[in-house]
Amino acid sequence: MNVNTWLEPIVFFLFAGVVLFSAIGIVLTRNIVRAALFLLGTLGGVAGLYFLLMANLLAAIQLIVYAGGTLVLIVFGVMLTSKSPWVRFAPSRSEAAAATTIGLVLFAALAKIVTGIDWTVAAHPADQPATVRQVGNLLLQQYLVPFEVASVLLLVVMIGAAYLARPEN
Amino acid sequence: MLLAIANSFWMPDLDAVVAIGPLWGLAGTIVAIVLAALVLGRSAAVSSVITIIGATLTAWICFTHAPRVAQSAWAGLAPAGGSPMLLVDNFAILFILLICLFLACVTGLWMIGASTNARESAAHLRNGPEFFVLLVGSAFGMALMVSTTNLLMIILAIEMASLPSYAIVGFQKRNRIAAEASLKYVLFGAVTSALMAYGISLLYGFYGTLDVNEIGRLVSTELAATDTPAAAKALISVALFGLMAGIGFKISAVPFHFWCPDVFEGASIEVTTWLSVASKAAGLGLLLRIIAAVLQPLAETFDNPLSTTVAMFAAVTCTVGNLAAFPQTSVKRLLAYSSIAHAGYMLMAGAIIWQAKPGSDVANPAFAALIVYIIVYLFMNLGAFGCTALVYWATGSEKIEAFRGLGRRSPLIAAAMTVCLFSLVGLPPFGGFIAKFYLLMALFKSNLVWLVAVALLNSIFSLYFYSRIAYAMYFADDGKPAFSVPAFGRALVIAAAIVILLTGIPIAGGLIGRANQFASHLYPIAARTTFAEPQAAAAKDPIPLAARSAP
Amino acid sequence: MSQATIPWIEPVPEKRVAMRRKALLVLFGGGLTALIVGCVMLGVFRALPDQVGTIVFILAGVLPILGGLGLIPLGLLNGSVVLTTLGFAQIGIGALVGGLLKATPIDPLVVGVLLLVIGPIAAGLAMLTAAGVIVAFKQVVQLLLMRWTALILFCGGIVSIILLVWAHAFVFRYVAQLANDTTLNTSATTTFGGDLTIAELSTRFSGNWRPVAFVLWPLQFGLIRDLIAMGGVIGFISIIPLYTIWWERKVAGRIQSRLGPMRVGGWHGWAQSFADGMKLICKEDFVPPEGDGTLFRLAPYLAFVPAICAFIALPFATTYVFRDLDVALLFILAMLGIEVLGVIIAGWASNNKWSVYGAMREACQMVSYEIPMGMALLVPVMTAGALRLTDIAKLQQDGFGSWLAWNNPFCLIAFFCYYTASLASCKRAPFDLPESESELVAGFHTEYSGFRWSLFFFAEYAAMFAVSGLAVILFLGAWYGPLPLSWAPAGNDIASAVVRGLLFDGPILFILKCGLLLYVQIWIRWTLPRIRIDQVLYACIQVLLPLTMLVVLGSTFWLLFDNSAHPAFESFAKVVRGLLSLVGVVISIAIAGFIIFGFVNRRRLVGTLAIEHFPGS
Amino acid sequence: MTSIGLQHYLLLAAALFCLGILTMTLKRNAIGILIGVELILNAANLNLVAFTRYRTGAIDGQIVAVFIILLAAAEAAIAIAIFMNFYNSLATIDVDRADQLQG
Repeated sequence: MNVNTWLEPIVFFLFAGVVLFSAIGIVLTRNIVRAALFLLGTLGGVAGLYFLLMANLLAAIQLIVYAGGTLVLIVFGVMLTSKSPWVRFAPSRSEAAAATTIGLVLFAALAKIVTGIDWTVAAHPADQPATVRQVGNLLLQQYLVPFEVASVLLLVVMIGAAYLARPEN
Repeated sequence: MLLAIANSFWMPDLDAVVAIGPLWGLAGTIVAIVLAALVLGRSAAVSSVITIIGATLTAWICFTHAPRVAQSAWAGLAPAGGSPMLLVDNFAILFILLICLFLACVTGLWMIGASTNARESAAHLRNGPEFFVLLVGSAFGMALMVSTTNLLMIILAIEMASLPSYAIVGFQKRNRIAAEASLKYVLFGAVTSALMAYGISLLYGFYGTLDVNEIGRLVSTELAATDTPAAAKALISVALFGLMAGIGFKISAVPFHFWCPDVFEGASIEVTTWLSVASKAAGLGLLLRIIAAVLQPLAETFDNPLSTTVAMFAAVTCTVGNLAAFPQTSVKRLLAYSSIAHAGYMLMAGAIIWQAKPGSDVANPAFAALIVYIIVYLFMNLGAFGCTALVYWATGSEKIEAFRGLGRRSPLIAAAMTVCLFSLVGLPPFGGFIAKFYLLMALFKSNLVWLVAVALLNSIFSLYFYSRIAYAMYFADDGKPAFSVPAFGRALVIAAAIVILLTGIPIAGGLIGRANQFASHLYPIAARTTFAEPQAAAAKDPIPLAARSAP
Repeated sequence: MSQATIPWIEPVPEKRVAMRRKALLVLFGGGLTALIVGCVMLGVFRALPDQVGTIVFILAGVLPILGGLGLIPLGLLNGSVVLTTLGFAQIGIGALVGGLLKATPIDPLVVGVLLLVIGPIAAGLAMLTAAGVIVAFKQVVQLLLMRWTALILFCGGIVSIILLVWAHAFVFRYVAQLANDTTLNTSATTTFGGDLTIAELSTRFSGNWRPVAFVLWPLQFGLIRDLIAMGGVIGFISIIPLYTIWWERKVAGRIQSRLGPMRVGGWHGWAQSFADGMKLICKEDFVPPEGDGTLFRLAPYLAFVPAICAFIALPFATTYVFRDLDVALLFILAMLGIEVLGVIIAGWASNNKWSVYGAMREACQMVSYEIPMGMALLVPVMTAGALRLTDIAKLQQDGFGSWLAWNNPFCLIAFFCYYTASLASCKRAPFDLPESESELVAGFHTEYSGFRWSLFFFAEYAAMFAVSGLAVILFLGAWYGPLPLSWAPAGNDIASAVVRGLLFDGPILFILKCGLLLYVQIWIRWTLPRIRIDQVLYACIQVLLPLTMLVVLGSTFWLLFDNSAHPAFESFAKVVRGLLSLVGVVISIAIAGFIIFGFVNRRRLVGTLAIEHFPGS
Repeated sequence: MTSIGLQHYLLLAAALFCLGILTMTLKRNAIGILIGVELILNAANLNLVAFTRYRTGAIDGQIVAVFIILLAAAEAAIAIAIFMNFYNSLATIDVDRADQLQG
């Protein structure tokens, strides 16, 4: 895949715009369903950035697990736990102002740190997307232990969540 | 024949698979509970028995492993050409042993609760298999926490320990307080784990590796070479703050402690007992591993600000825990704050940055002291919570008023409770004293005198609220009738009290000796990180891993 | 007669007249403005010196993008296709201009003429045409509804899309060749060959062919090719539902012993869907006043856009694919999974009890059926060892016997499981609980009308086609015919190409196979009764899930012992495979027996009343 | 036009992180807080993948990202089960209403 030098910025800013727009939307909206919907924008935009970062498999996983699974779960949770669609909540002015200040300061600090470091490139930027086979081999060899632990984790979580969500008979 | 098939694929080294035996024990217990529930039907009795058997079996595996591991250079699982994922050395084995022992004790406590027909245990009885799968699942996570130095495994292990814990806190579904406790727990846990993920991503990016030992080496070479720019230092601080948020959440160190009292009060008492000890022990084990890997190499090269930071955290945690315990009327909540305070004491050990001379067999005194402390703390808390549980099941209340006249109504329980309480304060004839003594000695040796003063002052504070319970038991009789408790329960708390008495003086010397031995296994980690490459897979590995170089 | 008292019914004729006036104003005004801008630009570019030209050029790159970014949400929220398309077009133009800036060796004046002059003029003409259609709406409708028009449109549409795709494939291949051509002076720093410049390209063409270079130049960039190809996709997706709906109504009619649509458009109601479409566009655009208006307007697009996106990665033949992703399978599944969000949001935003029930059911159903669906797809994926659909297809080019459905004894069961689960994930009967009209009025789309309502159907039929396409590629020999590809005539002449395309390899075979599976879906819908929601979930979790797990396990072991690298235990492997075959055959026979049992006992199972009118009873 | 490098991605991730923190502090609905957590996890993943492409060259960052996606799913499952449990007893998931336990 030849992501061209001049096309890459355009696509990056497009996706970054989507991500930031929806993330700001999440913060500003007072309707929780809309917040969940904005989260779809963020997840989709991040998936797009993964494609740009040569992580095709990860992008697909992000879409299928995050956007298709976790997000549906969250929306489902919203619907089950709110009495009306108008689940609104308004933080007070002072709270909002304080939080925004903290957020801005935090971002300024992080931005200064991140841009202050000379990120020397240790290896060539990967020009080829990581193939499914590469990721699969790594998962089943070097990362076999986390892989197996994750399976136990999912089993336990499934049992726990199913128990908690089940109606008491 | 099957071997021939196996050879055609990449398989992990058989020795390495055996080396992580204790973890197999716990994972196998989970599977056994699920299978038993599927085959034999959902029976709480069967799953609790399987849990006890599994915990005992795992403890036995630990015992058999310990001498073998002591001989080999290191034991664990380091996959093809990569950093070690699991590091089951004697340090890990000790912690897994403690966790398994405690798991068996908590299961015993659960059985007693179930036999007393308390209202809250009904849900536990009906849904026994789920409860024990979650309990053993969190134990598995804690075992993983103490046996890894890989950032990915750290986050996985913490989640493995946390996610089932959230569920067992809210296990009684009709109980509003339990629901609220689990809500707070899960929200707090999710936030801290997210912070940790962000911190880990920065660490990975900055050092280009996921292995904490490797990071430690890079840190020391980097510091030896030049001054790091301010931005890099800030980045590392942010990253470490994220990482510490995750670990601090598990040990309820102060800025991350808000969940602790609420969760301990809302959860049923077995769960509280479990979380108060096991989760903290595992968190401290992980913290020690990270400190050993990252900070030890720095001990002599520069005056470590991180040591001061950890010391400040420890002092604040300790003081906040003790001060907040003052006005409490619920014993459960009081013990929750006490556990925060004790986390503070134990965190003090993390402030001791100490470097052994190469080749010497002397262990880090901090680690030895901490190991002793955790062992004693386990029994103190088991005893204290066990007594509270027995009183709660008998009287239906966990307020201090319920303890009034306990000295008359149930003298044995009162005696055991007294032993545990004074041991928690750290008074001389009990194990708590020995533990605190070694800790303070270690602090003193490392020139952290102010921390010693803080610890002593705190112990004096804590005497007040612990003795409030003792006072209620012996001097504030309100004439309620005596009650009897299940024999097994009595045996459990008395056994805990006896262990505390034993560790007090009689076997203290032996204990610190063993602890030194274990600690020395943790220590020379830099020497052991030069692993022999696992030969089987290195050749077959089709992926040329790009050479990583230090920034 | 008094004024209607229902509050949300507006005085329709006035509103429509106002809307029409507004649309005409926008279109005529915009078209004329664009024409004038184009002409002025022509003059400007002739007169200006280079420097100023470049500045104008930069502005021309940035402004359309900004405008487009504003227009798209506006268009989406107002349900206006024109605005949306305009927005996309602007972004495309802006990107093109911005990109051309970086291509230093070309003369900005030339490109400026190309884009800033030709672009506005073309846009102006398009807008004027649209305005003309609105003015002469009745005549256009009459033209569309004339005898044979629909048939011609259908055939013409399909053929032209195939031709278009073929032309794209051809041009793209040619451009790729050029980009890798070492005789050209492209910079050879990357493995892909350098970026082509117009100057280099025009050395390839001489005389009157030189303008071709300008057309080919933007095509070397993957994203531009995708933008163009998306046009083809959207065209295809708009044609498929129109005729599938007609076909479904005909089949339903036959199954219910009636004729189905017969009147509109001549032969057997060919143009029925066009008439329906006209009706839908003219309907009142209703938004429930107590609902969440924004989300209500957004939801149909949330369902429709992922369905289109699935086609980005769905190959129609080896070269007939818009983006040959290496994770194509996962991508398509993800897109089909995201579609559910549109349905949920639609139900939620309607603020209607039935809609919310429908949405909840959809969420349950989709989330549970994704698991057996994905697991069943693991079987061909394991066999092929790839997620790239073209790689999986390549395994099946040796004729009927090499199709993956009978690659091992478990594949056919996996196909059965996948097909069942895909019915549920497309909300098709007998799993159409989210919109079951006998219980929930119309489920999640109760409150929808007009164009938005039709978008849900476009999405549904596109998803039906996509899942059928996956089934065809993964199990039924993809775009290869039942005869081995090696028998195909190899010549380059038209005749052998036609024979090859019709019998051995190509998108026509693929579309035919998909059509067959679509027909089966329709057939099942009109013959099987709808099942209850608890039965739906039971069927997934207690039946399909264990079955697919068994199938995946069996298939794994089959592949494990398919390894002929160990002659030492050849006989052992044979025994194991024999046993596995036995298991597979027994399960297949059990499934077949189950179906036959159901058919034999249909009277008892379904109830008597329906059976009296059952064909063949 | 500038060429896109590591810092662009890191800045974007930092912004996402801060917005996640803001979401968590400003939302009173438990699911809102969970959404904030998802934002931070996405920021972490974006960092990891960007580092993988531009800095380390090995793809283990991507693997970590895969695991974090998995953890996010598991966490959301448990969290939403707990929220529903809470909702069953208090008919709300407003975290300000979780005030039974104090002291």
